[in-house]
Amino acid sequence: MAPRALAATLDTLSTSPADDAARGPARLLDVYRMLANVRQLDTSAVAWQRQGLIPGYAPMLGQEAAQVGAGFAVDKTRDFVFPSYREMGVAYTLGVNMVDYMSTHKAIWHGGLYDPVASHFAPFQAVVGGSVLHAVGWAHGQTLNGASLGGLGVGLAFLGDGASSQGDVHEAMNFAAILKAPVVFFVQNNGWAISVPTEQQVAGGSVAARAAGYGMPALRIDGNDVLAVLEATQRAVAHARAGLGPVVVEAMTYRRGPHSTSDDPGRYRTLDDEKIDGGEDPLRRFRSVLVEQGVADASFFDKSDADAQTRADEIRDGVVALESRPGSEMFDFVFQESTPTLGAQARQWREESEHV
Amino acid sequence: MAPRALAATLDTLSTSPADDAARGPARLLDVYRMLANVRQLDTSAVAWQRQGLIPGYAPMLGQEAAQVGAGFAVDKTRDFVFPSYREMGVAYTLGVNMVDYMSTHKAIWHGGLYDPVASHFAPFQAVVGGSVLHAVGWAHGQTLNGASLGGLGVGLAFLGDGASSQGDVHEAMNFAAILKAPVVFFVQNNGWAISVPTEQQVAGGSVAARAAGYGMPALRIDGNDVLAVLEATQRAVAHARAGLGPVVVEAMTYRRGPHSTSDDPGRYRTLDDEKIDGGEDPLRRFRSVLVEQGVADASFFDKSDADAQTRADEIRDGVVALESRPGSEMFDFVFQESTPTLGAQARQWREESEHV
Amino acid sequence: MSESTKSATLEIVRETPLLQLSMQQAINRALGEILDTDDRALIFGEDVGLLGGVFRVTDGLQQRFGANRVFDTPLAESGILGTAIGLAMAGFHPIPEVQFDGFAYPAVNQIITQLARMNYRSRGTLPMQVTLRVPSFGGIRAPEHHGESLESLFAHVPGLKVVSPANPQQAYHLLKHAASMPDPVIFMEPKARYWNKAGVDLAADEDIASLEGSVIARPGKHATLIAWGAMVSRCLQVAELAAEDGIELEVLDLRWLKPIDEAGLAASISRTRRAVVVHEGPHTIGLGAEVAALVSQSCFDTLRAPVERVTGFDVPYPSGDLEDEYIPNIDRILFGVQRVLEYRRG
Amino acid sequence: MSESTKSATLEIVRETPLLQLSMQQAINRALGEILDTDDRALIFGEDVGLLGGVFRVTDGLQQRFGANRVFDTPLAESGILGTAIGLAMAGFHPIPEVQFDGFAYPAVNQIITQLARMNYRSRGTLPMQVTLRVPSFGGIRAPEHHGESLESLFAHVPGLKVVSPANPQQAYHLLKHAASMPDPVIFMEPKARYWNKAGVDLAADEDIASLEGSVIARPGKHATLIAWGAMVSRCLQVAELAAEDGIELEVLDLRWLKPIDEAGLAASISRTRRAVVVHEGPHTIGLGAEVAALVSQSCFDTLRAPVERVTGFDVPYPSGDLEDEYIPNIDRILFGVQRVLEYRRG
Ligand SMILES: Cc1ncc(C[n+]2csc(CCOP(=O)(O)OP(=O)(O)O)c2C)c(N)n1
Ligand SMILES: Cc1ncc(C[n+]2csc(CCOP(=O)(O)OP(=O)(O)O)c2C)c(N)n1
Ligand SMILES: [Mg+2]
Ligand SMILES: [Mg+2]
Repeated sequence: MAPRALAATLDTLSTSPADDAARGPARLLDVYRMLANVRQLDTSAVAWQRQGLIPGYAPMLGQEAAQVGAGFAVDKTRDFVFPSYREMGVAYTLGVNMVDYMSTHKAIWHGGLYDPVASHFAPFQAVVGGSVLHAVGWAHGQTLNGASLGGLGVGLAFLGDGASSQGDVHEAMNFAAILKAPVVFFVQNNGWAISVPTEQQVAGGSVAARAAGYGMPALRIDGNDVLAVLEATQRAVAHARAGLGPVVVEAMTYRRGPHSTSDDPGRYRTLDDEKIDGGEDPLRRFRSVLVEQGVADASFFDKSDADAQTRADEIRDGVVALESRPGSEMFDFVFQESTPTLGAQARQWREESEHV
Repeated sequence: MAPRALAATLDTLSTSPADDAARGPARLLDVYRMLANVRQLDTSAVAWQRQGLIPGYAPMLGQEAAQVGAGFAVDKTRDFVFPSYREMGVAYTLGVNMVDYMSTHKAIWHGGLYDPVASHFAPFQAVVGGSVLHAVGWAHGQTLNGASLGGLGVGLAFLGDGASSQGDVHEAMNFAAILKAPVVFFVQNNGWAISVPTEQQVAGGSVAARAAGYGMPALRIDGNDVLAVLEATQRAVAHARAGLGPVVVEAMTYRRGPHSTSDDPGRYRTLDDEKIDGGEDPLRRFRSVLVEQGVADASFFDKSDADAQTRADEIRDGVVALESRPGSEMFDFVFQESTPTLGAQARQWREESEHV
Repeated sequence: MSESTKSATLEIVRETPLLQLSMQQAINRALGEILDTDDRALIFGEDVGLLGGVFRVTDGLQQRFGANRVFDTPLAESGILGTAIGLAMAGFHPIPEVQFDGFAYPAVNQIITQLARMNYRSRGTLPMQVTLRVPSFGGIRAPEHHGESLESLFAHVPGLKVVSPANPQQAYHLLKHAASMPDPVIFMEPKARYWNKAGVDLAADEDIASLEGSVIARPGKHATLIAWGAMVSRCLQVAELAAEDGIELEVLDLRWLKPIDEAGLAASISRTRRAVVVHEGPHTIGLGAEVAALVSQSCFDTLRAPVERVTGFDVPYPSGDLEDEYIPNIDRILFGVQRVLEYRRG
Repeated sequence: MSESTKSATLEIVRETPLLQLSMQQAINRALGEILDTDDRALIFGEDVGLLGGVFRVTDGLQQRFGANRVFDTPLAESGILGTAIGLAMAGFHPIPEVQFDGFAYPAVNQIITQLARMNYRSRGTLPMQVTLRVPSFGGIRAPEHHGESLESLFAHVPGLKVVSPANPQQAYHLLKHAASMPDPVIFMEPKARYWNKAGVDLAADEDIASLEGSVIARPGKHATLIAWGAMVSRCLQVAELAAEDGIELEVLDLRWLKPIDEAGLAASISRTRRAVVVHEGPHTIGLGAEVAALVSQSCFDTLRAPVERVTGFDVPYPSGDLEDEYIPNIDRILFGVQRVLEYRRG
């Protein structure tokens, strides 16, 4: 499971001009701060579930580098992210309102309360592989709109190793390559789909390796090295932005926690497995880099971690304050233009349930 | 569109002991006879449609070498073929009752009247890509049964270049590779899916090239060279039979006729295109080989062609004689064990339609 | 719905000669106008480009509007629908085609879990103006899966609207209307009627209200036949025959299969007091069950006989040779009429 | 169906102590017995192996029967069903699991165009003994798509049989019965009831007839509540409450959603003369429409009020917080009962 850097057709991917800036010290500190925020919020959310504040949560412990690294490569003025259900770290990095994001885990609204259009972050979505094609369609729309100065908007589809087995993902890759759509398929290969390890899921062992079959470049990277992820995603985005077509990025990472708060990983893997397969904690790895490069010291980390705690507490307060949406919204959002049948049902619901 | 032989991972595929026998003169003559039969029946069926004897037909003109070659590689005592709707030549080669096969084109029974179990040839099936997974399941069943003397029964899934775009085909390849199921995915890449050319269909240009992504060997062959097809399919079958897992065979061929008798290819390709892209007629090619090798002469060809005509005429008589199935069969075959609702509907149908 | 009657009348009283178009031509014309007036509109699917679709419904559109606006996709229905959803998220107005009804099944996951819910999931911020054209129903002696009735499946799904035209005039106007709606609409084209010509008044669409709800295709007083798609003309034939025996059947063309025009149904049946619903799809949990349930409730006091359902049987759609045994034919509809007319309380 | 009453009675009169099992345990036990007695039986799906399924329904079975008989598949529902069909063609008896109802949609194409038609297409030579287990319905405050009601979709499809148990006793016996049938059966497990324990008589399955059709879960005379799955226990609660006011409600547990026990429905409602059908799925073209249509026809003369339908609304299944507003709750069912009891012909 040790992730190894594998650059399938790296050469075809131009280096983006942003790469150097990405490595500037200020940016590096931003990246760390975000990693700390995400780690803290993720840990907190698990605690909230234990405390009964939210009914469930899907932790992304261990995938912070993959998600934050990818998130930093997104231009949120013109790109659009199509997440699944475990992309809290991408959302955070993109600046999605995290109380509104967490509302879905509080069972308030399935898609989350945030505004996907303003956030450039599609609604939270639980059908595995379900949103990958949307990224392709959206991206093809950017091609049809024509490139503005600086290139095309890029659609980023986030999917897991498990999702790669879905027929929709194949259809998406084939459509994207045929349409030359500006899409990045960002695969977080975290070793598991609930209890099924990648070896029993991904024949051939690598999602990135499938890209060649569509004539598409791919990057397989160490998904726990946040700078490697950032750089690879930037290169992939730059490639797509330039109108050169889709790219697969497979970030090799590890789901260090349970699949969700109702999962019991002890049934299918041992703590020893987790320790060996998980490798070094991505935050600790990045901390070492920053220290080695002399960019940050203990006080910076302490401060960042404390700030992250503060932000998580603020988000917690927001989540606690979130009230159920009025039942009438069940009817309000079905259509843009409601129907007589639905109107009658809403009226009956009000009479019988709200007694009005 | 010129088909070129491309042996993706040919080396991993052992040569089957049958290869030499396949090249023995008697076998070669059998192969030609079958090509002639198939060509004649196909041409006849188009004529039947023009004469109003059958409402429609999907010609396989130009794909005779691919289908007969593949058919000759099947062991019909233990393998099982999963066709789509254009595999008349495979059916013929396997010894399926061709009147019963043609019944589906006469709109008598969707799946055909032949016995799929006895024929080792699954029912005629029109959902593009729909039967590919069945081959995988059936093949996995052979693994579960355990190899008998001589190895496993092999499932052969027949699909087109168009079908390769379906999500189901991806799921099938991934399942097969994960399960190491004894399946051969036999792709007839005939250049077209109705009006859509392969370039707009198969990103990357080759279905065989996708196999590597699943860790699966593949053979891409000249599908108009009947011996190349026979040999490649035999090798693929032998590989699967030996328990070494699935193989993709992509036979590059050309749909020389319309998609179906209601299609008008003039709308999307010119006669010149057809001439150039179609290449030399596969029957003529094989005839040259036989003549060069001194295996056959004009009288053999004349005799074979005349016999083929006789057989086609016999089949025609059979098809003419086919009567509609009684309407009661609509109800009889829904379930093995019918239901009260269905019984009541059948009774009402009899009263109102048969006036009994 | 009073508008319904009005629009039906319209066809009778107008004086300028009507354009004679087949439904296939009427739809083609409507699509051309939609592409002309709405530059966010895109048509795509299998073989809709150069070929003009296997039914020639998109004939000439790629030539006219270019391969950016009208394009062929790979052969993958889930891909077509999923791409349409993404395009709608990008602000486009996709008008995808599924080549035959039976090949909409591979797209059901995208239709139900994504297309129908995106507006809801996004709290109205990502509307799905997607007009999905599906050549539908049987009657053309086609291969398996080329003639199915998916209206029960579609119309059951919250978040979808479903409509089916019965004649070229309706096809032209309902498609333009459906395409103007900011919600996903499934437009079920009765392929058995593609080639029948009839008069079309291109200018009759000023009144949007006349495009909503059902219409009375033929007024009558002894019983109401409720139908949609290709069954409307069959019911009109039945009404013609019954009239020879002095039985005046009203034919209600439902048109919108979701939302269902409950008021229109109730209005007709409270007058005729007897109802027969006719459809091609399987009987159990067919749309006919909903119609029967609605009418049995809204006209409980006035109904003089149980609502009859003359439908396809609970069997897979049979091969061409048996299709006339499966699709409600004139005899079977007449038997249904007879049952409601002869019913006496026990 | 007289057997129904018999089996209901059985639970009351028997004397030996019953095993207390949850439905999840009862199904697990049935699966173990099926694997034990039928060596063609195979269980597969996502996470059914080592994990024992996300609901632990297959707990311990891989350990007991080995990874050839009980195995995890890649995450692809169409793949699971398509493979099941091929295995059935090879003579096996697949018992696949779809992890949650909302994830059956990707498999709909294989279910409708292949599983449901293979016996027909092959003229009975390729029977599809496939028992598809689908954890179904809502009520567990789950993420999106984890609580849906697909019975209307499944039961509409010719070639499928559909059954849903209401309690552990039924789950145990109906699953074994379904698995013994040579046709495809969709077994819809009401996940909200997985953890409720109740008495199970393992030996009560000698009489196959008692496993067919509906059962009267509680006899009554003023109106019949018709329900299935998790709604049966809710209706029993309602009946309990109504009894305090002297209203005796009969609760008919439909059990088989296809074929529907038309005779059982007619028998109950011709006695009570009033009917309320209760289900979680959306209203329009829900299974409730079929039940209402059937009853309105078969009991036309005896019905004293229109059949009421208390159902989910025509909206996408809402998030956990609103789920009690969506699923028929006791209040809404009581309103429905009130309407049928207070109805007076106008
Ligand atoms: C279509 C579909 N099938 C099944 C599920 C149930 N399910 C939820 S997450 C999951 C595993 C997903 O694995 P992967 O794609 O690797 O993502 P990860 O959970 O590792 O982030 C499964 C089976 C689902 N949500 N959608
Ligand atoms: C799922 C599905 N979608 C669409 C169709 C309509 N259709 C029938 S054949 C065909 C083209 C198939 O192309 P290919 O797989 O290359 O096979 P070929 O016809 O060339 O033999 C299409 C689109 C279908 N039968 N099934
Ligand atoms: Mg994973
Ligand atoms: Mg082809």
